[in-house]
Amino acid sequence: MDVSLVVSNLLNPPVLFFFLGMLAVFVKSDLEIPSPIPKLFSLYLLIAIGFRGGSELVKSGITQDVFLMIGAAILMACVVPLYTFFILRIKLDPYNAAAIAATYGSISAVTFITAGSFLDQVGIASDGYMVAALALMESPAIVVGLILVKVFADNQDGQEFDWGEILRESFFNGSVFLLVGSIIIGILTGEHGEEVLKPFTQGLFYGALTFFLLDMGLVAAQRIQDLQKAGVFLIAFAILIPIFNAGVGIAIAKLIQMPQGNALLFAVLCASASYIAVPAALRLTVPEANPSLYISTALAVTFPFNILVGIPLYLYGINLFWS
Amino acid sequence: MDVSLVVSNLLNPPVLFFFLGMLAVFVKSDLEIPSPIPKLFSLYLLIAIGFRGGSELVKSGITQDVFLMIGAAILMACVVPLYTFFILRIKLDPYNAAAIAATYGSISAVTFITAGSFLDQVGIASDGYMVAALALMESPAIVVGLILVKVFADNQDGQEFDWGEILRESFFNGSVFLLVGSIIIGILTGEHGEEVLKPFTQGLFYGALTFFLLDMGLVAAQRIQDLQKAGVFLIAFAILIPIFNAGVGIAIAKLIQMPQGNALLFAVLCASASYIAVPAALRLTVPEANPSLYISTALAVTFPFNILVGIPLYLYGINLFWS
Amino acid sequence: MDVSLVVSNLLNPPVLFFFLGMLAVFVKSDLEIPSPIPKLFSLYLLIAIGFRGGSELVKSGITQDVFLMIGAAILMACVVPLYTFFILRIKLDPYNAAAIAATYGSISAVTFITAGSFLDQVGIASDGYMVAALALMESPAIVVGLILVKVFADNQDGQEFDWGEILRESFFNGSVFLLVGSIIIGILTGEHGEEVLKPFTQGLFYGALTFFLLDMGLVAAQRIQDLQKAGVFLIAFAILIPIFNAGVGIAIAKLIQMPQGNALLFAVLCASASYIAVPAALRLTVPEANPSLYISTALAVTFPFNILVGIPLYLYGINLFWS
Amino acid sequence: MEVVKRIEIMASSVELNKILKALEKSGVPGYTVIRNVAGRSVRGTVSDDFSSLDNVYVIAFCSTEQIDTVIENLNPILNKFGGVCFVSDATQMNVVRCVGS
Amino acid sequence: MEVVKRIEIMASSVELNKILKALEKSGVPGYTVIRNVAGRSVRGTVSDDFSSLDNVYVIAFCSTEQIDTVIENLNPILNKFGGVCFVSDATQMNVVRCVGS
Amino acid sequence: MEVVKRIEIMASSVELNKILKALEKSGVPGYTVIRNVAGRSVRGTVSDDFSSLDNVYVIAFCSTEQIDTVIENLNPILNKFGGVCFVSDATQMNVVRCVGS
Ligand SMILES: Nc1ncnc2c1ncn2[C@@H]1O[C@H](COP(=O)(O)O)[C@@H](O)[C@H]1O
Ligand SMILES: Nc1ncnc2c1ncn2[C@@H]1O[C@H](COP(=O)(O)O)[C@@H](O)[C@H]1O
Ligand SMILES: Nc1ncnc2c1ncn2[C@@H]1O[C@H](COP(=O)(O)O)[C@@H](O)[C@H]1O
Ligand code: NA
Ligand code: NA
Ligand code: NA
Repeated sequence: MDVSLVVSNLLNPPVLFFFLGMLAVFVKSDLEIPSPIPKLFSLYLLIAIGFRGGSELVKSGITQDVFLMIGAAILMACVVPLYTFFILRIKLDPYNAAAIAATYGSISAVTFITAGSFLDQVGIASDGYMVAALALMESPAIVVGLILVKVFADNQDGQEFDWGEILRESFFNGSVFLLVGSIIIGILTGEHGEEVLKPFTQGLFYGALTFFLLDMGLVAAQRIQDLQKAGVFLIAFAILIPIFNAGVGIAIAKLIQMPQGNALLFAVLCASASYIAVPAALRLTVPEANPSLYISTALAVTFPFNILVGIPLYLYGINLFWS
Repeated sequence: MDVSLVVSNLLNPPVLFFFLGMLAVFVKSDLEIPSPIPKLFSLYLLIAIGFRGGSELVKSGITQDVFLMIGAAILMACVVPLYTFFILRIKLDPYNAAAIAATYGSISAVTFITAGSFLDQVGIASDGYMVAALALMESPAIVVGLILVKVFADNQDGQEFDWGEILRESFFNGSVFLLVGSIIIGILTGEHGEEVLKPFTQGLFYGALTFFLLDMGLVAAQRIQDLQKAGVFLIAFAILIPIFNAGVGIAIAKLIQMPQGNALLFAVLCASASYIAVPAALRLTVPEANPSLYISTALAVTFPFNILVGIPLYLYGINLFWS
Repeated sequence: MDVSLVVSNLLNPPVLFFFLGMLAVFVKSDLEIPSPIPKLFSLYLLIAIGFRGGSELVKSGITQDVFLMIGAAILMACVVPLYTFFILRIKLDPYNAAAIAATYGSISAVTFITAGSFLDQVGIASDGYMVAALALMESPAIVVGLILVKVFADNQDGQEFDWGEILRESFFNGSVFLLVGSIIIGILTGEHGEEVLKPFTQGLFYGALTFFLLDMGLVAAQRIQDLQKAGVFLIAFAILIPIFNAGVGIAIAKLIQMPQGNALLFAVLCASASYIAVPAALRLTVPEANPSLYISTALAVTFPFNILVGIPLYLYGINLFWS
Repeated sequence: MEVVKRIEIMASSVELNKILKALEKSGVPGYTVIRNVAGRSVRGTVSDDFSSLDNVYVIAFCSTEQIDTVIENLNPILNKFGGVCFVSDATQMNVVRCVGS
Repeated sequence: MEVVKRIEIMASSVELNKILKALEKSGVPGYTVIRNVAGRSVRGTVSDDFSSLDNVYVIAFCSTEQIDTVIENLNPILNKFGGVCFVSDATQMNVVRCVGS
Repeated sequence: MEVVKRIEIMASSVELNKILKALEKSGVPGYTVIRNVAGRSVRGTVSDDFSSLDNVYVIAFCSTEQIDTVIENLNPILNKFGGVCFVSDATQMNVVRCVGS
């Protein structure tokens, strides 16, 4: 694997600040980013990425490429939780298996954004419309996960899901709603809107990402102690499945002839797992599953793995295939 | 009415984010902007608008136009609560009538700022010194409102107002103080200061407005359920009085020959109602009035009405008169 | 003393906002900047100043000048608490004397940043690597202060310090850790990193400083009432010792031939006292000392004194010596 | 001074809506909600890092007669989604409000 | 362990200064203030949207003798501006502080 | 409904780690932490301006048997670094959790 890719990835300020955050926890520094500051930056990132994606969707138009990409995105969001569920059933009860499967079927916006900043760094272009895949891949996995629970868990108390609530939690949760809303506003306001918000959505972008990754480093490192409960099986899962999912994503990307930059973003979406929106929805809909399992694997293993190793690794794979 | 004006207003990102916030509440999304993030943006907007206003006041100097504008502003701030009080007395007791009258006599800084961004959008110039009117129109209505209470409410418990406290609440409340302070600092530091703070006060301006309006949308929509208590009379009041006040403002603006951009800003100040500073002061000084009446009319009816319909409507009126 | 220097310093927006904050407390305005907004800006300032310092250290390289400067910084950080301790012992018990000595041996990052903005204003260059002195001077004074307690206080309960905890509190406390981390990241990512974060770390810099000083004004003014407890001796100390320390700093700067801009920054580091990191560490390590003494002198006397009078005064002294 | 019961609930913030609905259904005359609290139970630390998963602390004072209904309504929620509930005694200061209502 | 009274006050944040002054006038040995709490009473929800209108939650422990004075001083404020006050029993852990004072 | 003890601690936030360790050592089944509280004791106002120096408010419910151990473990901390601790009576609602653990 090309060492220069790893180095390029590492010498990105946001990624280094992620490390710094982890280090702060390991050396027991009292550094902290009190809430709701991280929430401010996560709202900002969703607005900025959505709005820019919308503006660029207007420029590119809804071409055949966009359609193919959207199809691929929805396919992967539905299929990933299915096969991961059966892998997880080897060791876990249906509730926890379905919850973790949903987590890995969904995506992490910050991993996506970090991959975008990595592409900037190494000078590979990508299309703004890829943000549509980000928006489309967040929710379906929750619904698939719940169907898995319904089918495979013996419903002791004979309770029915409140599907209205579930669909609302899946498709109208804060992050999905804000991201989709920002995309639409980006489309509606077009070039003029882009102009007006440029210093905000573009100027501050890497700064906000830096701040947010610093906090993610703190949080991920704090979660590491939860990994004892997860055990070796889950930790291996949390590293190997992203690589596998990225591989499937890359194969599909090759099939529908995505350009390399887009292929990396798509692979990263497949490889990443949700640690905000999906866990919040699962707490309410699958209370039988243990949150520390699905949050700590997604946050303390898969997220750092993707940020530090996964992104350059997937690009290395793409470079091999595409050349 | 010119459709293109309405469309221009709507296709402004901040206005669309206001809508998005309202929509989030209607579809029961869990999107929220936790406090004190909205407070951060409201402090920012006051500093930025005040500071820019001060810088531009230095450039324009205190001309006769500025003097006339200031006179008009103070006049409207004192007269509006008087006539609205008597209209409100048709249905309400003196306490609530005076409180609502004070709310409508005062102004909403965010409505003013949104009108400014609308003028940018449609390419009409306005003078930075109009921010002085913003600063001067916030407080007098509170004092007028309290005088109305004193004169018209039978003071059962024979208590006296603590006028020291009232004047402090009116003229030194956080928003007035910060706005006036920023104007003065803008004047004192002049061009050099403007240069130094430019990326902050100008670059981020629309972004902060966007964020703040998103939150305002959430809050306004949450307040809509309070409107039941307000009843049809108050809801009609909250739409018709702004139009009437804007009309009076436009007439005065024509009289003293304000340019069109300034006239719109002045009309918007007359039409808008306070939902932060004045309610806070009224809670302490007229505790007999029901906060949900004066807050929800100002916030859930008048504010959205002005943002969505009022601003282009008033400009349409101005265009008619001025041409 | 050159009046134009004082005026230049005063007409700096951040300094004027500090005044505005103090004024808000004096006129009993309800203006407040709710936590954790000030924390957001203090984290930002540490990241921005550290990152820029690191980028510039790469450009300048570790020259002999840098080495001399670092030596001078560590020397002053160790010596200042020693002599101030004996001065303070005239009136105070060993615990309070050591705590205050540690406070004055350490530094205030915001005073340093304000001095930097003053140099910008008057057009005098300074080297980015001076931020290394900032980072190095924060911690040693805490350790020196604790050694003073150990040697001079009769240890009634025969307890031993937990040196592990003390060193962690000193060298890994949040501000030191983030500042040093940001410097290192600045060094590692070099020019590319600087480019990417420029709109964030440079564009927003003065705005964030403005906001933070507004809050500092509020806080400092609130602390003024604590000064009664401090008494005349401590208040005189809090004004005279900074001047003396700055004098020593200027002499050393002259000796090692620092350029004027760097000399001012160094003098300001010597003159300033810590009101965040050191007090937090002292609360745990010298609980016998009274926090309101060491916080209020550093925050309500020395900080405003340096911001308003000290910075131009020290530059005046430097101009005398260097010309 | 009237004798009342003090109900304290600590739970994950995702349950807040359900808890408040249960309280309202039980007819409690009011409640106070503190957000962003951190906590730990035998079941593990809930850190206050991600606002969607932190805890809330709800306090409600109600009459002694209402307490059984309240517990009945809260029980299924806390059983299903986690959280704890404690009850203690208090007296209420009589207030004759003149404030707008 | 000393027997004390626990006073809890929930009210609009605009009243905070008045409440604290009343507590200090009554000679309570200390108090704790939690800001930014949301709440609801029969009189309507106070959402935590605008910091100038949200609620505060004040806790003060005082001696049993002081409680009447405290209530006397709080009464006019809560009557006029709204808010509720509850009293309960507690015991205080004896602390002999060495901390700087 | 089980009889339990309610422990409330108000102290400077720098002590939080030590307090929580003492609680865990004493075997309390859980605790809740509210940060960013302001407070005042006879020793002076602690304003909530600098997050490193503001107060925390910790609530823990434990069994009546544990209370002595808890106080024993808290005593040296509060004596050295300041802070107050109050104990009162409460009953716990029985919860049979199905939630993931
Ligand atoms: N004994 C206790 N005392 C105080 N708070 C508790 C106690 N047990 C649980 N909690 C709080 O309730 C939350 C949820 O508890 P659980 O559902 O048991 O995880 C915890 O995170 C704590 O904040
Ligand atoms: N029974 C209650 N239990 C807990 N909190 C209450 C209760 N009643 C009122 N409150 C709190 O006190 C605030 C003010 O009450 P009020 O003045 O009655 O509107 C409410 O917003 C609640 O936060
Ligand atoms: N009597 C009291 N009632 C409520 N809170 C108190 C009381 N005494 C002290 N506190 C809280 O405990 C904190 C620390 O107390 P101290 O260590 O005595 O300064 C204070 O800042 C208050 O928040
Ligand atoms: Na995925
Ligand atoms: Na008005
Ligand atoms: Na110093």
